[in-house]
Amino acid sequence: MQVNETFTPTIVAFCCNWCSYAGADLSGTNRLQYPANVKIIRIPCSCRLNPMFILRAFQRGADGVILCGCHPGDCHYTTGNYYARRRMTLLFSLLDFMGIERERTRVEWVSAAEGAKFAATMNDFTQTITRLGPNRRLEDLRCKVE
Amino acid sequence: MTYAYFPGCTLKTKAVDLDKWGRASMEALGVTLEELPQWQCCGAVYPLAKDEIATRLSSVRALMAARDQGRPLVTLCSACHHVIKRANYDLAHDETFRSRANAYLAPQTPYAGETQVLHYLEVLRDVVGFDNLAKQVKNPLTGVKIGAYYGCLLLRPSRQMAFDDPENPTILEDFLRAIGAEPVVYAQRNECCGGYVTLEDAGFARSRAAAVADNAAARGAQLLTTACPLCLYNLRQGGSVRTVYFTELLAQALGLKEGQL
Amino acid sequence: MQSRVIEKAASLLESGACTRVLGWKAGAFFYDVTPAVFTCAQEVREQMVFNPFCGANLSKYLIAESRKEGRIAVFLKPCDTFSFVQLQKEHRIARDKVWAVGVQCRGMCDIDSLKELGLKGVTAVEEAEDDLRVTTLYQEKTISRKEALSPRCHTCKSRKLLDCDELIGDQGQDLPSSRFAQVEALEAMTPEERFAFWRGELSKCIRCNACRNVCPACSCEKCVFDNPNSGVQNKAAASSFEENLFHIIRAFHVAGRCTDCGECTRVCPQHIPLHLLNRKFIKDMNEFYGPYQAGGDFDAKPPMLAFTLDDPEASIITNGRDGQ
Amino acid sequence: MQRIGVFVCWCGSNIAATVDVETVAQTLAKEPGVVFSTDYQYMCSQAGQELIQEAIREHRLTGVVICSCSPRMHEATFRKTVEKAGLNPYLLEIANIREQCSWIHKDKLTATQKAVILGRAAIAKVQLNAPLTAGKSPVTKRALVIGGGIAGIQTALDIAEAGFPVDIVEKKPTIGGKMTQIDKTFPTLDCAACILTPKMVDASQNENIDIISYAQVEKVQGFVGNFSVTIRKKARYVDEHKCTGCGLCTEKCPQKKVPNEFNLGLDNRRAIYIPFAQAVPKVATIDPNYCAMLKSGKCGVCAKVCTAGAIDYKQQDQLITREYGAIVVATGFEPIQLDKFDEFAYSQSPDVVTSLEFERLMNAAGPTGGTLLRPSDGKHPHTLVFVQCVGSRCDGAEKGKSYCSKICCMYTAKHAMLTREKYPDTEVYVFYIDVRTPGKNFDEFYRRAVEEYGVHYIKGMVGKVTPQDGKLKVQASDLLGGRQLRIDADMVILAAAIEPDKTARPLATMLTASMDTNDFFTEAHPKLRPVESPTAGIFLSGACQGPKDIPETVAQASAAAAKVIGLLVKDSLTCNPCTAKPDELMCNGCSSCEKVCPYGAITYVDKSFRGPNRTTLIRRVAQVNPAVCQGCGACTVACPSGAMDLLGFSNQQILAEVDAICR
Amino acid sequence: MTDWTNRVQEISGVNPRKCMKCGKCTATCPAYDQMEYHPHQFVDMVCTGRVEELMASKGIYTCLGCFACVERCPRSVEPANLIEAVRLAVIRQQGGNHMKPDQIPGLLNEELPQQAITSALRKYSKGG
Repeated sequence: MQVNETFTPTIVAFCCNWCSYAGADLSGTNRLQYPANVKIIRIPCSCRLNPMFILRAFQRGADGVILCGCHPGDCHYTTGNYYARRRMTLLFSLLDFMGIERERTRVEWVSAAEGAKFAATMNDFTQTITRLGPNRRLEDLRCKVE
Repeated sequence: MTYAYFPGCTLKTKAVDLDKWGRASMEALGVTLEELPQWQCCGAVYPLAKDEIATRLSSVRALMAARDQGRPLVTLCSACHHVIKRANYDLAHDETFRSRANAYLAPQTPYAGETQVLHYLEVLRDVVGFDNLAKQVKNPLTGVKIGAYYGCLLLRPSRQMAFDDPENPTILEDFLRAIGAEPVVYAQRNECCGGYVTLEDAGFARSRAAAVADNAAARGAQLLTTACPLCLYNLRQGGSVRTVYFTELLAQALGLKEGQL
Repeated sequence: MQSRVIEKAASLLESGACTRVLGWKAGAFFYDVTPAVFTCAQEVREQMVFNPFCGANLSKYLIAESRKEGRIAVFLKPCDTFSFVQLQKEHRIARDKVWAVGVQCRGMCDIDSLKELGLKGVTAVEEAEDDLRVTTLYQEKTISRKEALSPRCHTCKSRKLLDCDELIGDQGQDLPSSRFAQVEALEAMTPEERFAFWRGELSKCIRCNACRNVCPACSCEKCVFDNPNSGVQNKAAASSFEENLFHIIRAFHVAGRCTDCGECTRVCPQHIPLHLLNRKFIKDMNEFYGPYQAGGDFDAKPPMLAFTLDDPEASIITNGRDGQ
Repeated sequence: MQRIGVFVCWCGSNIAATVDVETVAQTLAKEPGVVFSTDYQYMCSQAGQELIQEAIREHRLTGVVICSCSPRMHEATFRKTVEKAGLNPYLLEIANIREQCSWIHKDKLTATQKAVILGRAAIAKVQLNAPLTAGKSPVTKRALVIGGGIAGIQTALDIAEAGFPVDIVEKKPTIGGKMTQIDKTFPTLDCAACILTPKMVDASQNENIDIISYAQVEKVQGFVGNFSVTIRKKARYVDEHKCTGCGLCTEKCPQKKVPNEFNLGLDNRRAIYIPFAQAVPKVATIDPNYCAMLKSGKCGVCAKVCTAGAIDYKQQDQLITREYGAIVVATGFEPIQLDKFDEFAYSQSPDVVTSLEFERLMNAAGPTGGTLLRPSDGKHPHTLVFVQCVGSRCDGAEKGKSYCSKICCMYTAKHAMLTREKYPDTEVYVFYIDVRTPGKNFDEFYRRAVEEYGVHYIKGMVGKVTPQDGKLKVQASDLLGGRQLRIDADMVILAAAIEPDKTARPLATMLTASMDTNDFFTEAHPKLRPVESPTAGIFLSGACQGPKDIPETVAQASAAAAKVIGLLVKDSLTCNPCTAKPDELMCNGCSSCEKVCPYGAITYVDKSFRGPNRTTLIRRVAQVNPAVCQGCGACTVACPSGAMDLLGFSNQQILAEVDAICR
Repeated sequence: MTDWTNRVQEISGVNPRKCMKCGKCTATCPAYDQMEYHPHQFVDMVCTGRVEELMASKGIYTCLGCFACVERCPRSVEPANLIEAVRLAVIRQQGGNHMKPDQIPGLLNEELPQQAITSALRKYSKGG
């Protein structure tokens, strides 16, 4: 794959309100930089993430989607992230089965105390997506919005 | 199971006893040590400088050779073990070193620290098993109080060596128990013997060895045992307690070596 | 078999045990069998069929039918009974309004399979033990039943008839099935090959919704794709639609509920092997979370509605030759 | 048609230095539906809030977007602001352009562009916001305190004093915690038992307090105001109500070789025991690991000597389930294991002890009756070496704890001082890295140890302890003196780092309360909400939140009690209105949602619907109890038909955000 | 002019700023008496840019390489790596070798293992 120097990917990060969104706030409080390509959408819990949202993001031009939630065992709602883990594991496996680059989607557990991990994760994910180049495979041929 | 064996230069000359009885004992215990063909000196000291590549390469060659044979690499001399284990750790963890070592040696398959590096004692513990060893002892060293001398190189830095608890190691004591002896635990067992400084300042090295031996003697040790030729040399030069290689004790316990303690 | 089925249906109506019978009747062509509700014995005797082309799974119709007045009798093949149980688990079928007659099945046939054997202008097919007597415009030929089977029946997972009130034919057993072979073959490809495969298949989709409409798991009161509040409402009427999204979401919605009956692929006018998406989910769930058969019993918890503390992370996925 | 107002905050220079706030306001003004857009220095200030309220009234706004700091910071503030201006508080969205934009980017153009996109997403979402009204849920007027140390006791006493019933669950047979093992307390040197035991008695006699000792929390369900907790009360094989605490059994029990945990194994107790004389409750407990009767059915001495007939070998664990409105965590600390620090020879010599062991060796009720004697030979020690920071302030988890354990400097000064006071013939060395004594009368205390008691404080560290010839050969550095010291010591005392109790981690999981990487409970805000956990209804007391000395622990314990009282006096709580809501017309009644709901908020009813041709259909449909639903959204994804949606985070709202970001 | 401070940090990979000045390295050092500057001072002097003074010190040749300071440092500073880097800064210069091969024969005895000779040469000279 060619590395496109000018390619700046669009990355959507779904963050649970209690751990990862707070972790993202903490990386801000600590002034830890990560690329501006990453835009965060706050959801109450990782289990709120409907696969529809991920697919829609890709349809609309996202190049990578990442879900961040509380570490297993630490979900504010006790069990939400366990369901999210199953759902995403299966969904990502299906996407992979359909030949869509596995690295475009990711799940990462980030606690409210892990500002540094949040920034590091976003830096790494952005690098990965930049290397992969623009998303082509998850765009539906027949609904390209020009 | 057959292991690739890296003896090292000292074991071919001054430390023949370490090597000879080590091989004989493993054979008796049903483990085959096959000497790595055309091994080169490990380099004797692990270069701490991040920018030194060449001095680590002979270790890398040995590691690659073992990888190509599909065998774990076993060492006996503490210094060789230290150098090879750390070089292997660097290959697995230091990307710069890995790429440069691979670029220099240009192996058919790039090497990234896959070889398992084992010390002879680890093979005794994890492959043979001390329980099993105890069963095969013919001449138990009953009643002999022996101080295990670990020195520095097997244990430290523990992050890389991952050999035993660096401050409270037990592998040699467990070994001594397995061959029927009574281990003596003493605090100086993991302090330096004087090392290579013995060449330039023999007096200082002797004082270090004396501190070790005195502490062992005060705790009741009649005999010291070690896995390192340089430790043995220093302890014999400066220490007040007789010192032997642990493989000699092993061979004696297995009935392979005549001798008295 | 056909006569036993028809007799049973007629007698259930005649005795008053049921007010309606859900079965099959022939369509425009003899192989074009469709589900039908019969209300009197005469209708049954005149129109009802049970032949090797009765592939349609009748369970789904029970959702609506069991809500109506009176009891309805239904004829279910083994794979249909899995859907029957699954729908009951989801509280969709009023069991007491249903008289379930299990019909043992030796695999259903497919007109396309016959065509592939070079038989053109088929006018009739008659069962004879392990053979089929095929009449065409040009000839009469006896072929092995096996050759004419619908592709899904080659990998039949079970001949068990679950939760039936009575059986026609013997109770069957689970069968050793190689139903994941095709999934595995795809997994073994490179991501590029897989992508090419699916783009090729899904780009044929005309969004006719046949897969959705036939699927016993796709039995929502109102489908999410028809729901204007879902944000993904049906785009079929528009010039563009989201074929990836539609099929992925559909597969996801039936994950853990799909019994692997294969109706989706059977009815697809474009011959897209849609069941492979569902099977991939089934295979993954079996591997990641332990074996599970949707509709296999009344008690097991569906994997999508359960978890364990040490479930694998999403990062474990490595199909075939991809990875680094 | 929506009329949306956009308010871009400068946050002084926090946002304005990196984000061109004026451009953001101007750009967002052109978004569809936006009728007003402005920027201001501090939106959260009084003037800023008035600006918003005025705009709402003047422009008849139907939705408000504030581009400012994290919604976790000021969402509640701004909701009140818009509510006062007559707008439903849930018609507000916040675009986080500080923590997630200005603070993480340096390039002004990039940050400004991103701020615009975040603003757009918020505008897209607010277009779809619906007015929401919060419901009410009742409050159970009873509190649970987990942990019966000084923190738990103080919290319980204060809550009980306010008139609310409170239960203390303590895992040991007695309450009192670590403080019972401490000899004297700094900086006043009054005896710990003298100030603690009266509080223990107060707790046991208070009508509002129920002490459940030898018990552990097993299961927690529910939410703030409505917790249901299952407590396992372990079998102590003694009937608590019958036992008089006479202690005869503990003298007659033939099993004498049980390490006494109260004295940290420095002496032995019997298999049936009362931990110490002032234990509360003062009842005996049988240790099933050592009792011959329980292990082999042969003995029964205690039952024979017990005149009260309290011994019950058949006693079983008991499960108690109770309802609580609030839960206080007071699980305290433990000193770390010292196996990683054997350069100090802790495993090699009994004369190397931890500071807590030293407390017992100095205590009149301890194994030596209060006379300081060397554990190895019972002789009087002459030279004592104290080592500070053992396992504290380390780099990374493999070395030790990264934090300062906070209490060691003061207790070491106390130990050194007491040793010199009682035994003037001793030489006492304290090796320190830094002496940290912030606290009232603390530094004065430490200076007295040096100046009046002649304790040798040496800036440096001990590198190696070698037991030899009856002495502990201590090799250490004296950094200010520029020497390597070699001291022949009689005892070495290690100030081991402290860590949270091991039971805290599983408890945090049960409570869904968050913890930091060191397993200390996290507070809701490090400065402004120090005694509350981020999980509503869970409060923190004492060292479970971070290292603390006794005065601080008691202060925090009372603070936690005040917060609990503030909660329990309310008759009902305002619920989160962002709850799940099923669309009955689409619901299949399949029970998928119910199976993933952690709160049991979903039930099913059979409902009549109009069918075709004037028929009536009865269908099973889901119903959500908004007082119980916490709004996680698990059900919304489990629902195959998409009938279940989440108010405030609806499918359409999130998709609108996605579209705005990706466009 | 060589920037020895940076050079030494590069060679060693050590960040001397991690040091909290507890002195445990110095406390544990078996070669303390042989050294002019002690391990904690090494770290401090690299921090404050006094590397040339260290390069002139004989103490850099007496470090035994026993790694006690590395193992026991609570802050993972690795003083031994710094000492080696300072020594290398010296011996990598023209004529900087501390020990030359022709000195060796005079230091030998019958029992001395060659491991000691190789080690010393590696430690003391760039030839190795």
